[in-house]
Amino acid sequence: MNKIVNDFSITVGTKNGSGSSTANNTILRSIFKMGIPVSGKNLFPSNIQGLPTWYTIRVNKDGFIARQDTNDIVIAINPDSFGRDLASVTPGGAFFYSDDIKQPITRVDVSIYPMPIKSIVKNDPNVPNDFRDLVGNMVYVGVLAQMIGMDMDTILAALTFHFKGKQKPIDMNFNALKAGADWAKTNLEKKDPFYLEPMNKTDGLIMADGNTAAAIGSIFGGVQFAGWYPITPATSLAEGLNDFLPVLRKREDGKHTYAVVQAEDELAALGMAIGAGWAGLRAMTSTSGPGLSLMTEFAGLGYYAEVPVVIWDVQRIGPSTGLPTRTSQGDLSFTYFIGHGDSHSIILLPGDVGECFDFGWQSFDIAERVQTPVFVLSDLDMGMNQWMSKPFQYPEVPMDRGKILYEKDLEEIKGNWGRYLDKDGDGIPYRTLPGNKHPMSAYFTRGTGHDEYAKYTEDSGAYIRNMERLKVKYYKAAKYMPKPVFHPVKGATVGILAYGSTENAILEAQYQLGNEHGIKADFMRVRAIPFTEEVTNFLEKYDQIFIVEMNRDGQMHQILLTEYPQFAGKMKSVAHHDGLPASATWVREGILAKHKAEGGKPKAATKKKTAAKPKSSATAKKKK
Amino acid sequence: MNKIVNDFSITVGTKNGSGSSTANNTILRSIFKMGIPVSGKNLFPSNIQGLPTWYTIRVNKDGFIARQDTNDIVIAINPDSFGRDLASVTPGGAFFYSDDIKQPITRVDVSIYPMPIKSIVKNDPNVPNDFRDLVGNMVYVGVLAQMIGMDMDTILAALTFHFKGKQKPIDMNFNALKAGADWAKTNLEKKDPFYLEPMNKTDGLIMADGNTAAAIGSIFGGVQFAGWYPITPATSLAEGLNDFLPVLRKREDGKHTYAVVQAEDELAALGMAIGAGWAGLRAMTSTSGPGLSLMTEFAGLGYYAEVPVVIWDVQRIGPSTGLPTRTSQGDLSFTYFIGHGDSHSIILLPGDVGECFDFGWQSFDIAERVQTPVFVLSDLDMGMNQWMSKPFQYPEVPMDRGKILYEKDLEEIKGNWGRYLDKDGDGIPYRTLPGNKHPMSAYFTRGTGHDEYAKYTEDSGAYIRNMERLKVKYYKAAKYMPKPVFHPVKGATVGILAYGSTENAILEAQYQLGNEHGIKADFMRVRAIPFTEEVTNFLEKYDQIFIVEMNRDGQMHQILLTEYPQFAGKMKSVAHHDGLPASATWVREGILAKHKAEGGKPKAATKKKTAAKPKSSATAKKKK
Amino acid sequence: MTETLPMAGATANVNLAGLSKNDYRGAPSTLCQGCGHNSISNQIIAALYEMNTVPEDVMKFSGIGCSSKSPTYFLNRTFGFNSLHGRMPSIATGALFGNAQMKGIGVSGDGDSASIGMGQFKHIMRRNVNMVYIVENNGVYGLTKGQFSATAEKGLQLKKQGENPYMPVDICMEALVSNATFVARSFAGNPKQVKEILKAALAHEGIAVLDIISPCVTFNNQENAFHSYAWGKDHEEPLHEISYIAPRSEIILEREMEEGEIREVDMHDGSTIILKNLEKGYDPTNRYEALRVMEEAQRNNWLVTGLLYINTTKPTLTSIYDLVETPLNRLTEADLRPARSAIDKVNALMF
Amino acid sequence: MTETLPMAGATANVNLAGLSKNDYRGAPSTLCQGCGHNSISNQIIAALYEMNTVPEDVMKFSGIGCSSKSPTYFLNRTFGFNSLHGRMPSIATGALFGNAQMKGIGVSGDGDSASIGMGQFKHIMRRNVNMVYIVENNGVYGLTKGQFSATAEKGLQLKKQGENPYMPVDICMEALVSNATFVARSFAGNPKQVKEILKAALAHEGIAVLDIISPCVTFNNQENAFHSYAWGKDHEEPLHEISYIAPRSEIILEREMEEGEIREVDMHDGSTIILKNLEKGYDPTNRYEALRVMEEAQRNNWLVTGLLYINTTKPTLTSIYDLVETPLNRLTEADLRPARSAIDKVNALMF
Ligand SMILES: Cc1ncc(C[n+]2csc(CCOP(=O)(O)OP(=O)(O)O)c2C)c(N)n1
Ligand SMILES: Cc1ncc(C[n+]2csc(CCOP(=O)(O)OP(=O)(O)O)c2C)c(N)n1
Ligand code: SF4
Ligand code: SF4
Ligand SMILES: [Mg+2]
Ligand SMILES: [Mg+2]
Repeated sequence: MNKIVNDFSITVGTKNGSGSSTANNTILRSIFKMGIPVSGKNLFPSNIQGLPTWYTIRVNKDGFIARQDTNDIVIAINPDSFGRDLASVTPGGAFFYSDDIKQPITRVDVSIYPMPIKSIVKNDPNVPNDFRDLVGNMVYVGVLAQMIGMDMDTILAALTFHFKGKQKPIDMNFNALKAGADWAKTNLEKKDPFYLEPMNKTDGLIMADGNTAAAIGSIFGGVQFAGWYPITPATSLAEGLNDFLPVLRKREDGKHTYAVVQAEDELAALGMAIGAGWAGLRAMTSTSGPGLSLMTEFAGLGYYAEVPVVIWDVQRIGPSTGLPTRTSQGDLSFTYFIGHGDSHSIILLPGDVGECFDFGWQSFDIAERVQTPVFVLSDLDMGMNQWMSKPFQYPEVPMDRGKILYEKDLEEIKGNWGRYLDKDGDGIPYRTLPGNKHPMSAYFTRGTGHDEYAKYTEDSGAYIRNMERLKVKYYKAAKYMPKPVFHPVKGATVGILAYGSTENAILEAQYQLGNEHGIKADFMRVRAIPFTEEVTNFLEKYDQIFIVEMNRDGQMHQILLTEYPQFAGKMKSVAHHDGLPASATWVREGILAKHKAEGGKPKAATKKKTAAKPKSSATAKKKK
Repeated sequence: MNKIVNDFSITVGTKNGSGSSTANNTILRSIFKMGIPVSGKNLFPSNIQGLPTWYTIRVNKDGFIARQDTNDIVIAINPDSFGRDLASVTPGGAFFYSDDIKQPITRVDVSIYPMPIKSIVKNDPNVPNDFRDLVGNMVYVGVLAQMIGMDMDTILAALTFHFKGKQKPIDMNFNALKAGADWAKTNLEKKDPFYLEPMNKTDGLIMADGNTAAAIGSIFGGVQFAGWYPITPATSLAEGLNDFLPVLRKREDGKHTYAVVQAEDELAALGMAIGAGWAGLRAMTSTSGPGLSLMTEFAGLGYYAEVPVVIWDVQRIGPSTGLPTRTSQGDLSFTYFIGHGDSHSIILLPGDVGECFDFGWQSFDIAERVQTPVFVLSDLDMGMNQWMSKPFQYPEVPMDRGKILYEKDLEEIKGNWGRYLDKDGDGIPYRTLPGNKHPMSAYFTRGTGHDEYAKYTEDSGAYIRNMERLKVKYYKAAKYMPKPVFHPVKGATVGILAYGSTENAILEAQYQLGNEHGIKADFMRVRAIPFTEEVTNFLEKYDQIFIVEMNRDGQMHQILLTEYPQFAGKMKSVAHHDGLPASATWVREGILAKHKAEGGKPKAATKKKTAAKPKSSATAKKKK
Repeated sequence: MTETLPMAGATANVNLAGLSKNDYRGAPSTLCQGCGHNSISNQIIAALYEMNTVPEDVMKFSGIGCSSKSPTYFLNRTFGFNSLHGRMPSIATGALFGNAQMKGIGVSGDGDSASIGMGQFKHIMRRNVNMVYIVENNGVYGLTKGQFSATAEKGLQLKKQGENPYMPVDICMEALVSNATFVARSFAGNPKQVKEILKAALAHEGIAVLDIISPCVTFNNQENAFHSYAWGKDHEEPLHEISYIAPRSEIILEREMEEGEIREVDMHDGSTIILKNLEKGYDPTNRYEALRVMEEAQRNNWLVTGLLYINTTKPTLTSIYDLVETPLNRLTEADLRPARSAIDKVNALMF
Repeated sequence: MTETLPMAGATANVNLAGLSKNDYRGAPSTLCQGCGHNSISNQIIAALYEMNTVPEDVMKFSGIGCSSKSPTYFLNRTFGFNSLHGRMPSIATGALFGNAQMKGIGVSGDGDSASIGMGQFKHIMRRNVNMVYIVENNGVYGLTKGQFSATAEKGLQLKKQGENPYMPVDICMEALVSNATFVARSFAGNPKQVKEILKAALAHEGIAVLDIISPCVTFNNQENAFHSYAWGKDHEEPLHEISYIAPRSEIILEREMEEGEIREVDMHDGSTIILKNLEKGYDPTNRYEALRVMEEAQRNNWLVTGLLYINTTKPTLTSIYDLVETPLNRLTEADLRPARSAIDKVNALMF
């Protein structure tokens, strides 16, 4: 049997609320610390305790760390999902299970490893009764570690990090883990082909989740006000602010330069943030779909009254309450058209954890520069899962507070200004902030019709002028948007356009399409709407562009159609909506299907792998 | 000077809350009763008392009754708008004003008629002090009547109708009117060319506003529950229900078959309607933009849980609060994409008051048949202004309650059903209603993920199946949609596609383009989304199609681009957003501009009018 | 002796409606072990069973939250609507017009009703909709993992949330001020009282608000959750990846409470609730008295339980509308569409 | 004698802030002649003038409605935000973080606060935001032409609306139950009292709720509006095209009220309001007393005016957050962006 080294997936099936996340994170982190590209995805139910939950890890030496559809190694701890879990192992794979589950083993094509978790824990006198289940999870980590060659030192490092150096829990957990490893060493015979071997491909990288990254990025952006309301999967973003603000914005005098307010609902959350943004604070809110729907009216006010505010939407799947713990890119067209009447939204589309950090601070610059709500669309996969990432980069540009007139500015121009006058021809007017002592500084903000001086008016001409200026402002704001990321390949004849968390899956699919199907595709990951000229040029260039996204209706495709009718004929929608983090399989198959439908003739899959592989995004970025 | 007969516009400038609407309606109705095609548009401020307000009447023998941009006759009663009003008269036009306004008359190119309104009223001993302003309005009606030849009998008929036959107010108002007429007869010399002459072009027609029509149509549709919250310009729709339900659904036993509930806000209004729709009632709500924005989350629930409900959006202009008393077609793309996640809305687009009635009842049939929220997008112009219309037509088809299983049905199939099973392949499942006594009838409705049996699930497969079925359902529902209205002309080479209240303006523009600019255009008025095959065929047919609408962003154009990318190249957006009812001028100029931009060469305007004029919509319909 | 025996055979297990307790059950609960909400579900099942209610004569409603999930776990044979967060009241209001003879049972949470749902909660009281409105009150957002709700007491400390600086919303006072016609408070750990109050509430015509304190054993457990293990504190998690739940037993009073009795109950988090039953002479028809008692309870930090207020004179919403006998959702075209002749009448009204 | 003369010249017309009354005015009102809201605007102008407040030290807020338009008609030199219907509280809450030294003045309507805005209204009370929250309470929706608001009294009859079947929302009771720290009621027709209460409210640190009965002369005028003309009734309009408004004078008490006094006031619609001033000995620091008085007033249909409750011990929202001295909106990058070194620290925390 050929060894398969650093190229497989592991899935652990447990019960929600059973405390397995420490165990699973330990696996993930240990592999990461072994220098091997890795990702972990938590597939959990919308429930607190007792329902099946899975954690799936992808190990890939080439840096392809999108979720893998197939499970090479499965660890089954939950009797309720045992059958499903066993069935899910790929032929030739490995199946570990807790031996107190007495259910038939129906597979002969996989390596079966029963684990006496309960008895190992019971035999440890240091584990109190209440903690047996919890610590029991460490036993399977130990068994797995032994069987695939996880390094004990990196495991200890992972646990030490996890428990912030607190010795008691570290010891208790590590002991259980070692007991598992020892037991396996003595009792199990390796029958499967999966091995880990140390590499150096994660050197200099960090591991973080997007919500934490977004929170920290926002702090480096100088966030001063956040109004929020709990909702999965956005909650940890606001909680991240609560965690890190006291650390990163600690002052000698113990006073605070910020306020995070848990509002009574999402209407109030955005309302407060708009109030704060209007008053000159860097203000934000974070939510997910249902909350975003509730923010609709306020979003329209923000657009029309031109109030800077940042709105994070950590997307989950579904219309209505949907599946609160599944990922998606399904809020795009809604966000783009949010609010009754004519309106346009600025949308940022981070593609990984590092960009969650970057857009955390950039979004404030854009919101204040353009004086409008900025929506940042992340998703559950990016927001809640741990991703490898280049380290967060300190903002290399100073804060851009946009066009604000203070007392001295007003004195200079003798108080002669109009809140909605387009002085500079870029559609962006000047604003003043409450507390400005200049007697001409004040104006009355409203969501009703107003003229250049913020006075109430129902005049048609004033209405049209204002709305046309807002349109000019929107399209001219493209210059402040993050540029798309371009992943070219040699000899590309078609294009792939995508956004957000699908990048890893698309890079892998791009590689497969090129090397196994003869379809050479350049890949552009769009990072903002309004679109920048790079997007126009990209669409111009190819005869076929596949617009790849995680939703039913091909929402980016829809928006591109409205903005680029001239390219309508060659843009093909590849959309998928299973709620799971993107995998290369559906991207590849989706593109192949559309390519074929268009009469494209992919080459027969070639088995030979070419030497020059594109680097995966995370590892590639490190070098920059 | 040539007489101009039955082809001019009249604008009255008064103060809001001064009671001039009785007077203006009397003018409108009298002209209507003289058999001359006429329309009246109220251009009023978002205020209760004291601000300038205008009422503009278009008289046109050919039935072109869209709002006219120019004012042939102006009546100025309000000192605050006197200057503006005087300036607005077309050269050669007529200017009547209340002679207590002492402001300079700066025009020599118009006929000037001062009217001693105050003194005439003061001299009438029958008018109590408090009523002088009110009744004074009748004096200008009398003066105008005398000067342009309004028929006194039809005026009396109009007043009798207005005051429901109550003699005192009829007499008081008619006396004032006659006093005005008498004074004018004695004291004014006719200098302007405008005359009315009786015709028979309004025989058999009625006059009504769209909100009342919608309310009455809903009653003929069997409405049982309406939840609503006051908002201009939708309020009178719900109030119409309150007015007409007791009349039209009166029962011997005095009991009620319906409930109209004023909710605490729009969230609750739609929530209640969805509750009622779910429980098997014909349920509706009515609102305008800001209310619609607040309904977003519930709209998504309605879509995903498949609850029949009708939502009227009487559109006003603007994002946010905007201009509450100005009209627009600006909520289209928002409604289409309403709610986070993937979703599709069924949208009905009535084009006139008669269709407000028709869609009033048809919307319930569609909502129950398709089991989904149905949005009906009217607008302020249609909803609140009086329009000529063919009489309301009794529904010629029985109610379609859609797929409901009662006790006996469940017995037949032995309780073997699933709420979300697609038995018929049309994507539409069967539903049961609370109160059904069959023990297998109950199900638990939810906005969370559910399987075919309405059970909670987070399974990807079930999620995708459900969402794909919803998509099938949506597109197959096209067959229940009202077909577009087609206005062809001979030898057309281009198409005009529009919707809603712009029809009159477009018919006039269509005529002008054909006869004065040599651009022969067929005109299709779309009445629903999802689009029916007639729309596809129409788009297929021409090299250029102008999509005409009253908003900034060309929202119908946007939607058509997403649905018909294959026609992207030939669809041209003609959009306008001044908040006023559509006029032929902007339609024509908009199309000419786009046509030119595309290299079209319109013929020089020909002055000669052709004999065969297309009938305007209202008069044309009468004959059907 | 034979006369005193229960009826023989299967009938022994059915109620007067001919139904067994199973006919009142729902799907197995997916809530945490020991969650107060489960205990309330059980009492709903028991109360309806004992009242011989036919499940098809009831509609059940909820918003979103752990509490709002619970209608899945009772009354399988009852139509139900698990609606949106905070929006149960409007859904129920509309739905109950469908058949005014049916009774509504709604289950909401403190976050669902007192935070996001405050507006709808207050307005359904005013309308006196004919339903039992249960707030399963645990002071936290269970389903989103333990943030403060608006009923959290001032000074409460929660993991990751810090200290709550606001005064709690008092569900009963809110209901009373909004002129609810039946207001009661109970404690999930006192199942007997919960059941009895439920029965009274079900019998009441109009809105019956039950504020039932229902401990969240998972997220209101910060302080002393691990207090028997010295290293418990060490186990705290900074990066919120863990949600460890020690299996817990439901908090149940060992002995039913007498009228007027005061008793202390230890919670899993180490805190103590002071339960106080209403006095014997207490007159629940006096709104002023009810306000007094609640104000007093708030000042003394007592959890006063029992029926606080009842008013049986106010009409329910559907009766205000004076509806036909036949349930509205059984009416047919003949009832609903005006006769053909009406169209001319209408056109005549149009000028 | 010369000593007692006022200062000579222009200074006679300015206050201690050196400002004239004009500096406190706004645009001309576009509300109806006689509308109670105008009279309140005038008292806001007068109160601030007399308190020597600098207009730039205040922020003004409103929702949507006739009442919510009124901030346009006072304090031209003050930053203001005319927000969304029912959403003034959240806007104000966020905005006042911008500069915690500034005072908020919010004007809302009964529809704005008690109907659509109930949730936000209740929650801003809990948070004790530092602002004066005025509800210009007329029992109707003025701007949308006369529908019932949630504060309309039970049994009120309005043109086209029929009879209101619900109990009114009592703004003061709601505020009190939500632990507002300053609760007062007044009557627009009693400008002296309005002004004095406004001054007290402006001086209060925290949320000060003023429920000011402010007659809508246009839409609360159904019954006897035309009562001096026999044919008045005939004039009613079925097709709602007309909105005729008889010019009306503001309703103003001729004489200030003594403490404890009861007085009847005739309204334009022919109805009568019974005004009752609080007793001399009334203790507004006793929340329980306040509840009692309000319950009593509700039972007797009295409009009790005066300062009902005050609590000066509770911290305001911004003080709970313990902010730096400098207004937050004057902080610069140096205050807001962590130092470059912090990034390594953060990355280290990330594993
Ligand atoms: C509009 C919206 N916002 C937020 C959420 C997320 N959410 C789900 S349950 C919940 C709180 C539930 O708390 P509570 O009502 O007290 O119920 P419990 O879980 O404590 O029983 C929240 C905020 C949501 N589902 N919808
Ligand atoms: C979301 C939304 N719904 C409805 C409206 C329409 N609207 C404007 S003002 C108003 C009622 C105002 O009543 P109130 O607050 O009592 O003020 P008043 O005019 O009586 O002073 C309504 C319903 C709106 N602007 N926004
Ligand atoms: S998290 Fe709390 S409220 Fe939710 S099920 Fe568990 S114990 Fe109950
Ligand atoms: S309608 Fe009523 S509330 Fe509005 S301005 Fe007129 S009197 Fe005042
Ligand atoms: Mg709770
Ligand atoms: Mg009001």
